[in-house]
Amino acid sequence: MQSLDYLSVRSIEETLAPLSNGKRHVKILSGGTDLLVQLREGITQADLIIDVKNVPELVEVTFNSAEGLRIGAAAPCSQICHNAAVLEHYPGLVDAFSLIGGVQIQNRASIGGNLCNASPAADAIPALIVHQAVCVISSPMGERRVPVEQFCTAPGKTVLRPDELLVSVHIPPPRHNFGAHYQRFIPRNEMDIAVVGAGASVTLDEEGNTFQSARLALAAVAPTPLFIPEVGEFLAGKGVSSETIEQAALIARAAARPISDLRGTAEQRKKLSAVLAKRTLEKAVERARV
Amino acid sequence: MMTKKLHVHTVINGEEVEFLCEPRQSLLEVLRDTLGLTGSKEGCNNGNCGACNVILDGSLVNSCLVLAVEVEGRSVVTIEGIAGPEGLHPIQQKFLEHAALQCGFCTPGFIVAAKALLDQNPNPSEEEVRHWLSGNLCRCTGYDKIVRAVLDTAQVMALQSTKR
Amino acid sequence: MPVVWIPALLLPLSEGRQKVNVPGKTIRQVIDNLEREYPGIRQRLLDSDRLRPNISVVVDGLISQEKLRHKLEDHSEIQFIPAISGG
Amino acid sequence: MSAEKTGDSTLSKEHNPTYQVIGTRPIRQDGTDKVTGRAQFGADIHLPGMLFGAVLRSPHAHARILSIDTSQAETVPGVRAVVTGADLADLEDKVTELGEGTINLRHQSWNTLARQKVLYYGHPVAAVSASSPHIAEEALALIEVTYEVLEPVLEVCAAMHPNAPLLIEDMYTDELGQKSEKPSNVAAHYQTRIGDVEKGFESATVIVEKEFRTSMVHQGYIEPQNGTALYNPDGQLTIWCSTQGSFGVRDQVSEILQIPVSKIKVVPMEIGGGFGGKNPVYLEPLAALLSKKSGYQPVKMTMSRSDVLAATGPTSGSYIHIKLGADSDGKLTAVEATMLYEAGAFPGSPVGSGMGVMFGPYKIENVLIDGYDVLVNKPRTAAYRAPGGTNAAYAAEVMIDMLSEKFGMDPLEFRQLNGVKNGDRSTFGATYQRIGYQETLEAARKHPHYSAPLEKANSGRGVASGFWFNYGGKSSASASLNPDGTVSLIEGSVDIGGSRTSIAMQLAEGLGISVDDVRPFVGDTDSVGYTEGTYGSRTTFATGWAAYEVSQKLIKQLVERAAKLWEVHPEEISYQNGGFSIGEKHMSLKELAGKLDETGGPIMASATVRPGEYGPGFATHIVDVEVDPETGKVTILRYTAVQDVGKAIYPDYVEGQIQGGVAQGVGWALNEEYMYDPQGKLTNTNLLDYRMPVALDLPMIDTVMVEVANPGHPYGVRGVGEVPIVPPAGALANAIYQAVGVRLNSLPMSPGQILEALQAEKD
Repeated sequence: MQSLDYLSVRSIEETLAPLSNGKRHVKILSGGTDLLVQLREGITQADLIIDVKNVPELVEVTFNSAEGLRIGAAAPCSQICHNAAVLEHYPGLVDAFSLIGGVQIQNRASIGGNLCNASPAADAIPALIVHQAVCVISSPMGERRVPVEQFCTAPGKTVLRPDELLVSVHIPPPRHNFGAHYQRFIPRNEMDIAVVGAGASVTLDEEGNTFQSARLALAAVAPTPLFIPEVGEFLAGKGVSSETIEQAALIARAAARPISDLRGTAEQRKKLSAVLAKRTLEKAVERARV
Repeated sequence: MMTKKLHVHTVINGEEVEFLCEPRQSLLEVLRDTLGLTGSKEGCNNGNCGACNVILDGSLVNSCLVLAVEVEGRSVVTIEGIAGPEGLHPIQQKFLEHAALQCGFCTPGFIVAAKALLDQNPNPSEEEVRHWLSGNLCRCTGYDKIVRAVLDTAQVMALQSTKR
Repeated sequence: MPVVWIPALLLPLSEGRQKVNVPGKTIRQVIDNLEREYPGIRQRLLDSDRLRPNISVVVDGLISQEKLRHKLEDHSEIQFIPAISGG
Repeated sequence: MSAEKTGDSTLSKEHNPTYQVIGTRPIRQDGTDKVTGRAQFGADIHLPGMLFGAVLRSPHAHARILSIDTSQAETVPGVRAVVTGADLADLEDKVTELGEGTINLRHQSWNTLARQKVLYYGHPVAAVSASSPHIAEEALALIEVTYEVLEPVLEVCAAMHPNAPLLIEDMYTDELGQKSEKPSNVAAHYQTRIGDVEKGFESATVIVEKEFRTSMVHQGYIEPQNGTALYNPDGQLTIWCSTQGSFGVRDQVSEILQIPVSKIKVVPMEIGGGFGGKNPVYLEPLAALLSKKSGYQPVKMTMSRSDVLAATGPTSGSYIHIKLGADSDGKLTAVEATMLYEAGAFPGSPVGSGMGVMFGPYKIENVLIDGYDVLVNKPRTAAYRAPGGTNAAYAAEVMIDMLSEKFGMDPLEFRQLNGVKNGDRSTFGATYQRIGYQETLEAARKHPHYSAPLEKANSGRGVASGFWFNYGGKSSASASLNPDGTVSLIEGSVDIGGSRTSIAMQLAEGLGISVDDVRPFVGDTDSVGYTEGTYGSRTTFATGWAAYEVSQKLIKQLVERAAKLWEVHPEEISYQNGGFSIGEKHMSLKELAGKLDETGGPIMASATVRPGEYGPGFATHIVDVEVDPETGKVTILRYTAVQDVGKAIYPDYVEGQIQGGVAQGVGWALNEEYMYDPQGKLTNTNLLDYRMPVALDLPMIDTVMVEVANPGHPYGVRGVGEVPIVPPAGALANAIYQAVGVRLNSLPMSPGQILEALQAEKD
């Protein structure tokens, strides 16, 4: 790893200053599970890394039924998964955050890191998309909000300007008859990057027989985690049946535009897009009904 | 080129420790090369094998993915801190009894990981043990005897705690 | 007298005979006698004065460690096979 | 055969003598150090004034080196020395037996540091020593190498094409001493011919034919290679490293650096797995060169994981074509096969042993097998557990399964019908003496696993067998009796998996004392007699035999001492279970040990052996799988491995060897593979994308140790380490076929492959 300086900060202001003065090549360090590996391999350069784990707003996970869930950008996966409110109201998020690496990685890797690393295969992002999550971004100019589905712009690229910091992610309060799920396909049973990942959320009518709305997003089938609104548009108002779900899965498959790489071929990913879309929708419906 | 070293004050295996390190040095590198705690092993240096596992403020981490400067004011437990003054920790004893090691290189990481598991979940199922240990690679044993050793440790420790 | 299985690649030298009886008290003597019968066979089996390192000689089912000096019984069976490496 | 349950493994044995120590499960003497982190592995060494070395590696798979400029690197503060190929002597083509197998010295030296050409991605080009590993790494970036990039040869069939680019321009194909007319990437052609295959196929009523491809895979030891060297101004060189064979390292370094062995001492540190991959040297000669050039200071070098994957190991990818026939009774009549093995950048693939392993368990009268050792622009292959066996047996066991299906026979019954017995001639020519293959088949058929119902949908059961030659080799040990009656044992075999104890147990059994009274120690090359490496499943067999010899020599001396004390003739004294007696008189070994001074001083004994009658090993595996037809994912539901172990000296670790071999075989079969881009760059150089099994990928692995004693060993030992990796791929392929009806003909049988096969089946 190239030589660099390290700064541990305690407030957002303290973090923004060096980001905005533009003098240094800065990287934000929370869990470091991607950053340190990339610095070592020379994929990423930095001459200053700012450790934000001691900034209270960045590590808090708070919930109230009016505003919903707020997750600090530096909060590690394990903290999110073990949060009582998340466990009770957002099992679909637990699905995703509990998949990111083994226990050792879970205890470090953060939601902000997963977003800012902007991997097409990121597990957390499709799950956040189907939960209509919004990124809260700070800069000396103030604060702006970006829906998660718009946060990543290309592999490794996001909407963040050099002077901006991802502070937190907000998820709307839980609704009635709402269910969400995320699952991925990997060759082993752990320690792999998704060949394809699929997140879905559905809201059903009181009887649980009709889709009022639905959202579906896929990982690893496009340059960025892929939100597929067509699936929701198709399902809205339709009756819940294996046929409609099959058809929705085919819409997802059609929207997927994967490449072949060392983790899977385009053809395999196309197939898996449909399979996982179907399975994750079924699970989401199951959850919406309880 | 070398940047100015930083002074870090931390607690390792219950002892206050101070050291100087470059920001780019990992906790693993400092444990092994600066502090002489070579029980933590480097198997991959990018978080995929678990041989460097340590417990940082109570949670299991790969010390290769922690910068040494990050442990300022925090507490680290390494494999050297698992056995107590009275002797081996039950997990270490069970690893021996079950022949849960062959070459022994991944063993410190597995023992630290298993300790962290049992601290958090004293009565894990086989599935839970296998899931927890999936961040640790062993190439010699096929995991069979390791999983048995961890399950047996849980039983023994449960008995001990009921006795007390 | 000892029986020698001629290595497949050397069959052209032995007029296609796979199995020949050759006198000899050691592998070296057997190879010398083979050479008399089938000129050219020795330099295919030996590298100067030793068995080629990528060949093993099997005597009565066991890979010989004495190689050329291996003492033979009257009805020993001899086979040449590619050298085996172990992991 | 009686069957006795031991833990979750079964031990089914023929009648054999009752032992006091052998067959028990003591705690290994080095165990406490290994569970507390105190054991000193190679990279744990720290010497005063120690420098750190790093290696610059080729970014190209095939290129000519036009120039290397190290001047900038040498000026970096903290850098102490830089070495390139120019610092190594150019050695002529000389094939010699080094470590295990044979090595061409010129190639060995070329692999250590590239000369003229680089032949694979990761090929060492230069090395640096510096005061910190980070400075060494920064210095590497300042070494300027200009390359003329050449077309890489990455596939074995392409490499054999007459117009293929040549890796080693002056290499000719060797056919048992005869060189080819033109240079070629084919290093050697081997052939096994028994009987008359044409007649054999004429008498066949059923003939199956199929081709198979397997990917290059790595041994995957968790400890990266490392080596530390101190070159003294007096010319004495000391090397500390993780190796399977300290004497092998001494021999190789001696040849590469042209230093007499008497000037080299190799100290084997604890080793974090080897599986064959830690027999060749990589860093040791570089560390020695750098130490000398750095003003005789110690230099430590360690590999990164990506270096390990790109430039050490691996074992051959292969192309295998088989034609196999059987007559109306289901008896195999003939086999014809072609095997192309990737050697990597330099000759030496295990195609020879692959030829022998492939149909090792079967009696076939007519055999024609051609094997080719082929260069490709990938790392030079090294031995990997039963070298060349797994891919060969995978192909063979699928063919056997196809035939047993065609005959409507139970696959184990089919194997019993065609399996080799004592006195049968093998398909590689040698005649089997006392072997236990049929016993493994019988035990497998009797095992509850084989009759258990398969409940799940898309699940299936497969079986496969495997063979390995095993090996004897040279081993030495010495022991001295302590005044308290305990014995200090020094042996030359590096301990990779409990062999200190399995060797000590044989000494203890011989002496009739407790294994706790034996302190085993692995000696360096100056403190113990020549001992070959821990490879070839030889350690417990051969070094254990040396320990047994030592025990007998000690007893002889002890009885003489007892005779002195009692003033009688040695012949009158009987020695049993660690005690001497004559009539009513009795004296324990411990008592006598306290009185050595009165009888002539200390006692020690040493022995060096080279046993020839190592018994071959056979195994039969049963596996149940579930296949997800929508994703192609294979889940292993149950696994049982049956193996003839001769005599299980230390059952805990025999089971461990079997379970570990199965796990590696499963990885090879399902997910492990080297992935190169079209330019020959290895793309999966980390343990995230080189997918070895994790704990969640495997079930418990049940073992059945069949004991058919090897008459060639005092305690009946057979090698056990290598056989268990041979059957898994075949067993899994056959289970997948039973589950979803597709026969996979390439490894790994990854989800993508299975999905494609299922699709092809549909179309």
